[in-house]
Amino acid sequence: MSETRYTKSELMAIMTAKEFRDWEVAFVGIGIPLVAGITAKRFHAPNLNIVYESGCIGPQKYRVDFNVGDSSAADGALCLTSEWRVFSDMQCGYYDVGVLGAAQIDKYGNLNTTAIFGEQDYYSPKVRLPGSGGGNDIGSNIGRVVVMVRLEPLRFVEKVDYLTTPGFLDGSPGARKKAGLLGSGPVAVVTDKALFRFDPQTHEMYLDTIYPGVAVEEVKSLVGWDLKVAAGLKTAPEPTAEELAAVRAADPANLIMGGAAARKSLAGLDEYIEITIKNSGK
Amino acid sequence: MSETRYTKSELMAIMTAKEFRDWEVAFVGIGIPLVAGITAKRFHAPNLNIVYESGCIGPQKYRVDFNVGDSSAADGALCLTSEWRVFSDMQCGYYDVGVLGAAQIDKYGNLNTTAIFGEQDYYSPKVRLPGSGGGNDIGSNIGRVVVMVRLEPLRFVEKVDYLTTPGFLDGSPGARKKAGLLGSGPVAVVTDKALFRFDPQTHEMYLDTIYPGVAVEEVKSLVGWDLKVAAGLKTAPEPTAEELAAVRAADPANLIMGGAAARKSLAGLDEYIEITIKNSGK
Amino acid sequence: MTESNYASKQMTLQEAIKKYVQSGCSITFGGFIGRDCVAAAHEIIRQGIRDLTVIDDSKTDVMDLLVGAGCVKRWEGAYLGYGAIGLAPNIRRSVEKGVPLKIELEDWSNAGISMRFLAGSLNVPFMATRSMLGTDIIKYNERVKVINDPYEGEPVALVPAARPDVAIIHVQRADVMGNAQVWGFTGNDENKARAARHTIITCEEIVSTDEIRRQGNLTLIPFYCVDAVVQVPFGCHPQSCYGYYAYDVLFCGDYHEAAKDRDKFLKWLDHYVLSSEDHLAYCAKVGWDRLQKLMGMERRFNRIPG
Amino acid sequence: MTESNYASKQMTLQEAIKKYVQSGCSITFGGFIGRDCVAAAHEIIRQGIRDLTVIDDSKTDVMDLLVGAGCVKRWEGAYLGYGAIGLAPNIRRSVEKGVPLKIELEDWSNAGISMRFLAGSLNVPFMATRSMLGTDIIKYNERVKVINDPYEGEPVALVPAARPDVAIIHVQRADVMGNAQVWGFTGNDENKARAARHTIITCEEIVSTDEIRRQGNLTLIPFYCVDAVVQVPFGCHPQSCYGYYAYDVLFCGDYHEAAKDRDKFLKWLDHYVLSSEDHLAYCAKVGWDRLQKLMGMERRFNRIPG
Repeated sequence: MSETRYTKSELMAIMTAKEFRDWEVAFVGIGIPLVAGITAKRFHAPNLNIVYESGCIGPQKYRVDFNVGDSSAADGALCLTSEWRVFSDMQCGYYDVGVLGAAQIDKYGNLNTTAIFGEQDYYSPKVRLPGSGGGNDIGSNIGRVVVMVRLEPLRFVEKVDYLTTPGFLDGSPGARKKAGLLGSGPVAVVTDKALFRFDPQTHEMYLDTIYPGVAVEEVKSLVGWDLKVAAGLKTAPEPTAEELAAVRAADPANLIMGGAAARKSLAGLDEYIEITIKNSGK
Repeated sequence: MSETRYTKSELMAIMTAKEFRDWEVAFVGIGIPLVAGITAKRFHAPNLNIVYESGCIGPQKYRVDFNVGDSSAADGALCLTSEWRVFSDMQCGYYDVGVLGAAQIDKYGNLNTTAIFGEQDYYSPKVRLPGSGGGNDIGSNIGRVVVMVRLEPLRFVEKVDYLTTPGFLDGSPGARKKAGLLGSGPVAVVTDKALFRFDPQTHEMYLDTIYPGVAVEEVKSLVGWDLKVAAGLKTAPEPTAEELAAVRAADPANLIMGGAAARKSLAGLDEYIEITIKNSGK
Repeated sequence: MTESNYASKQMTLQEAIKKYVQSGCSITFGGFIGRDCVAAAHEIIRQGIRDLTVIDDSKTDVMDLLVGAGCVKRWEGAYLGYGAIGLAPNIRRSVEKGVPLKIELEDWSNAGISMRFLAGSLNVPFMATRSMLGTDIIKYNERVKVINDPYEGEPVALVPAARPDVAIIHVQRADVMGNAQVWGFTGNDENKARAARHTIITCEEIVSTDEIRRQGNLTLIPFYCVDAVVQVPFGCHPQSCYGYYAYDVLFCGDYHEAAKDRDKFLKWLDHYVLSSEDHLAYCAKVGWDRLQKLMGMERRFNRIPG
Repeated sequence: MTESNYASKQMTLQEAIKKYVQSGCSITFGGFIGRDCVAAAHEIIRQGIRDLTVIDDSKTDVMDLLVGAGCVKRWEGAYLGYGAIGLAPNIRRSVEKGVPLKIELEDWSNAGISMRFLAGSLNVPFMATRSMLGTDIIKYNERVKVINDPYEGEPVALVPAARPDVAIIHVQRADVMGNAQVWGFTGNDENKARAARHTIITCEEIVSTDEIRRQGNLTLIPFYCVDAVVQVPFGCHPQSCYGYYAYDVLFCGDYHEAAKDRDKFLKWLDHYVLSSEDHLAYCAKVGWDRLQKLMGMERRFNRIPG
């Protein structure tokens, strides 16, 4: 796996894109999940419709969004409505797939985006994270949930410090239904080294697909429990040139995938506007 | 009181109009209540805003409405929204005054618009009436409620067959609050012979204002309980020529005040359209 | 709720009613004495559908027809009357005399039933409301539950979510995906479309999806709530359709006069509905010139931009 | 809720904040990372208002400023982060280190807090939701009550109505009566305006009431919910205002970099807020040419008709 040909973020976007199906309605956060959604539309899911929590349904993307309430999230939308309505529509089961990030994930797919306690607790945490946002709602209500998280030390833990977003809770049979949850839980965890899925009986996360050049032992060493490996462990294909081009076209100024460094390399607002308009197809 | 100079309906509309105050928001049903609202706007309440239960807020009336969902109810409205929202806004206390009709009313101002039982009951009534519609909601939630009902035999009863819309319930102190109701209850009952109000202590309806030419005994004979009469019983002024002109201008084809008879006297659709457009000021 | 979102959900009115409206099902209609689904009600009568449970707010015109034609078993709703015009003749005959058959009634207030649709649209089991407290509505309707609010302890009424099998909503414009745009008041339509298991959109005009995208704020019902899209111009006559045609008050008056007598009603029904093959035939009987005049009148007052 | 509806509620931003936002009050802001009330937040900081309880959904930009400036005592909400850009520096310093002071946090999900505003707007004491069940949100937040639905017996969560003292909502257009029209997504704004005891509308443009009447379907907040109307062009910068100007991603990035360091943040705050007399002075510091460019960019993608 050559870090010079593509970045970890690009690889994650491409692997996530494969989880979308054509004609689905996807509830997608801004950032890499959106890049994944746009990429999917260029390949196998041209009729994928994206919904943002600010109230934008089915935008026709002319430019990249930086947050769900950026006016670009509304460009050419099929329906512009309210936050409470799209969350209610989610609760009605209208959204087929959702994509989530997390700071911590446990072996039953429960997520923490609220606080890393460290030596302390919820009230005085080591790191205060953003909180649930729409994450809990996606994990509670959407049919299929895809989690995107880097496979880094202390992220894959036996038990999350704070359970923000339900996966399979304690993993027991029917635990989600007993709690009153509607969606069927996480279906995939996409990382920068491997893709994980969940055992339909035990609801335990297992290694399903490994990326080219990554060793199983490396993956296991980064997971905080005794990780099971699929009998028919798959190896992901290398991203194609077309896939990489699609990912990069979805973020032409590289501000999402490149972050602060890319921002600094821009000459200024004029260059940003120029790049955006040139790539908007409008 | 000369029946040749004005009709009972016209008199009721004019008496009701006086209950509106300038700058109020009025939740008004179609028919005579609306004519009363339009009339009030020509005199002492030019800034009265009218709300219809279909979801129309503050229309600028170009033509008369025949029902709350007639597209004319939406002409030039300040806000076009939903039925559930205007009922919720009512529950928030945004509407100052509401006007209601009824088939039966009792001495505590409770209304029946559901069924006249006769010899039978709710399940097989003598007359099935329309039901609550928004009436119960107006009576439950709006600050001041004005009731319009003709003073005819069997309408003013000791106890309504079916309590559709709450007045002061059993009249006991705090009965409305105990039940969980928000509005302060009915303030006036406008009829074709007299105007009634409610005692602030006992909540019993009393005769407040009698119309010119009507005898107190006639009123008492039409009321099904021992009606109390205000110490300072007032006499209503005769409607002025200006008031009558305003009422008639609000219903130029006379279809609301005149009913089926007026409808038959029209030559046809062309004449109706011509009258409407000529009187619309548009 | 739709099982899948394909590119085109367009079909004929006959096909949509046949596919989604079965005898014995529960149903709700969009509009609010204006934007009523009159053409769809006619088609339900033509197809001989029976034993409907209608869950609705104030739906007199459609209900008086359906009850008179013997299609309805049960009504859960708030208002069946003609406002300024009078009581509903077929409703009265049914409830008072059992002609042609006696319908069951469950009374609600308009706010109460509106909250049932809101709950259904949110997929929550109930909603709280401050309406109906202290009245006989609650005495005769056991599904209104009065509880003490667990936060402040005050009495409040609960109403259960409405979950009709089908909603039929008439709108001004839709695309073939099912994105439905509405101008004027919106009644309870966005909630009915979401509360129902299946939603049929009838519309005055089918427009392109690009046209929908130009005014996304006016899309009241997005595609994913919709199963079928049917173009039915003048589908609300004699009711109004904001921006398209005015209320036909004289036609309604004539209907009301006829409906007072059972035989005259049956003749009216035969002439305008049963012996009219489809909505086009109904329009021809009403008269295209009459419809054009109503359209001209409405556009004088309300003209939809674009 | 307004005490009275007079013809003109127009005032300056200074007047509106002074009249309705007191130290110790609870407050919510409109928009959703876009259409944010940035100018109003600056004025709150300038007036030295303290001990605010902010009840909101995802309001990072405004909150990071207010918390850094020491105006906030308590937060009830769902999300405080910069999405793609990173965590919120002033929020972290406050919660982790108590700098400049430690704010109380009450965590909700976005759907959960949205239902609190919906309940507030309906004037009912609570709403049911299927979010937050089974998680630590409920463990640490006792105001989420899990009950068995009295109709079907299934578990469901209740959330209490939000009733902030003040809502500030920025919209594209309003008239002086307070009718506020919004294009683009609407967030929870129509519910916040109704849930709050007092509502301040800030807007890009004040238009005539006749202009409002031309597109009544776009009036999200009617006059009777509104106490004050303030014209504040570019009142959301560096956030976007749909149809008016685009998101200033580079300015936000610079803010985020500066805010990571307390001293640099205080310099930023002094330059752009404290030593700017009003929003006009802020705009001049940002640069009118920059604002015009953002306006030009937005109008290329979204142009509001009329």
